[in-house]
Amino acid sequence: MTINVHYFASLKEHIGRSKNELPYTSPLTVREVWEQSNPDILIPNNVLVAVNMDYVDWDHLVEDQDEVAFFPPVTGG
Amino acid sequence: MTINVHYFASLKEHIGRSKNELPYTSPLTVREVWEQSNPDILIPNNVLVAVNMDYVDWDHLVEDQDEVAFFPPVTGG
Amino acid sequence: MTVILYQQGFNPYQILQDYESAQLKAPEKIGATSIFIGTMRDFNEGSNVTGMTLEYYPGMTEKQLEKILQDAHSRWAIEDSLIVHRVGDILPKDPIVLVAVWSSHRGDAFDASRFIMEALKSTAPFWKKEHLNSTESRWVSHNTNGYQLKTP
Amino acid sequence: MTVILYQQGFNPYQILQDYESAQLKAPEKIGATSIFIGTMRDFNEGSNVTGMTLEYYPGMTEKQLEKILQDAHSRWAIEDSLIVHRVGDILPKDPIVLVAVWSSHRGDAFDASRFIMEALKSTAPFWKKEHLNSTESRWVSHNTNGYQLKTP
Repeated sequence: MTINVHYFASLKEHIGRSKNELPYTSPLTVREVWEQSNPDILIPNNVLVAVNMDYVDWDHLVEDQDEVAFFPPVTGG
Repeated sequence: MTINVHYFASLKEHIGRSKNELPYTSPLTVREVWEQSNPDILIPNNVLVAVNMDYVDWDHLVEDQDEVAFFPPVTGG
Repeated sequence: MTVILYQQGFNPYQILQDYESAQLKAPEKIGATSIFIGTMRDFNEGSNVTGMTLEYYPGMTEKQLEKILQDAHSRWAIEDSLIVHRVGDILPKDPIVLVAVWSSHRGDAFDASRFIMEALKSTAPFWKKEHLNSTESRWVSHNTNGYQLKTP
Repeated sequence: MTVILYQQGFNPYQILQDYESAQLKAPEKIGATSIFIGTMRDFNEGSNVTGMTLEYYPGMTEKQLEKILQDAHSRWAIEDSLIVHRVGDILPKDPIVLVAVWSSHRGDAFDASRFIMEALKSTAPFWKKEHLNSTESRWVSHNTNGYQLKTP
């Protein structure tokens, strides 16, 4: 099973890439998606997370083919 | 000395005229301006009063050539 | 700070566009514009309304509207403001009032535009007479308070 | 209920005029229109800003904006609503966001338009990168709360 992970804005620059795929076998929370995608980078303060384009908590469980996105506080408008 | 008195909207229709002049000799409040201009008509509820185009209280004293206006609650916008 | 009374119909969007390009102060400082447009509905208090006549007090109406804008400028950090109000005979869907406030930050623009509308509704000398059909008409007795509605 | 993202500059007044004549539901029921326009200033937090790039999350941005409008329609008695937002490269004085709400009564229009702006500012996935000169730029770190300002 595979998760598609996206990063935006300053977080994308911090991480050094805009996306990655994450293969997995056992149930994963979005926190674990971050930790396995970025083993050497602590989650910065205030980072937001969405699954399939809806906001979720950090203990939300992902499913096969989910699109997970991490991004900094939004600054539109 | 003379006061110019104006009436607007429903109050103008109730009084039956849009204005009158009021000659006077001793100091007058705007309440007395109404009473002397309309001796047979009680002041309807909620009537507002302005002197020289600024809102005043009913015991405001008028001066020679003042423009006094009586009108119902405003309904613009 | 500008007050305009119109005897004929006006297009609020054309007025805003013209005002911004010709008269607006410090456009590069403007981060927020809050606009309110009041238009005539074809119903009020349960009746169909076919038209309306807006009476005003020439001189005092302008004076009170200018005072309202001065008051708003003294209370909030706003760059410019505009009130346009229709007088005379009005038909359903016609714009009646346009209020616009320009500021650096949105809180000031939102607060000031709403303050201006509420002050206008409660103190500017205008009186609406609604025409219900060809023979019947009635004076609107009072304005309601626009803050007395559910909020989040 | 309409959401539009623009890659190029837009004229908010032209959009409003076109929307009202072509798409607005029940214009004869509309008594109140509350509009907010956010434009780019040439300064922010003490620095001159020469331009800005607005990043967004294609798909999620539209989805969140539509949710905000649905939420506003469920909370207030409003007839129609519109969000227009710019993305990509922006210059000072360019419009960034347009929010419009149409309703019968002004309290609903004022409350809903402000709610939509605050929800957009806090939940819609947009990120501003400010360009300070030809070589230097910085991400805007967070939006402030538009309700936290002096009120009358």
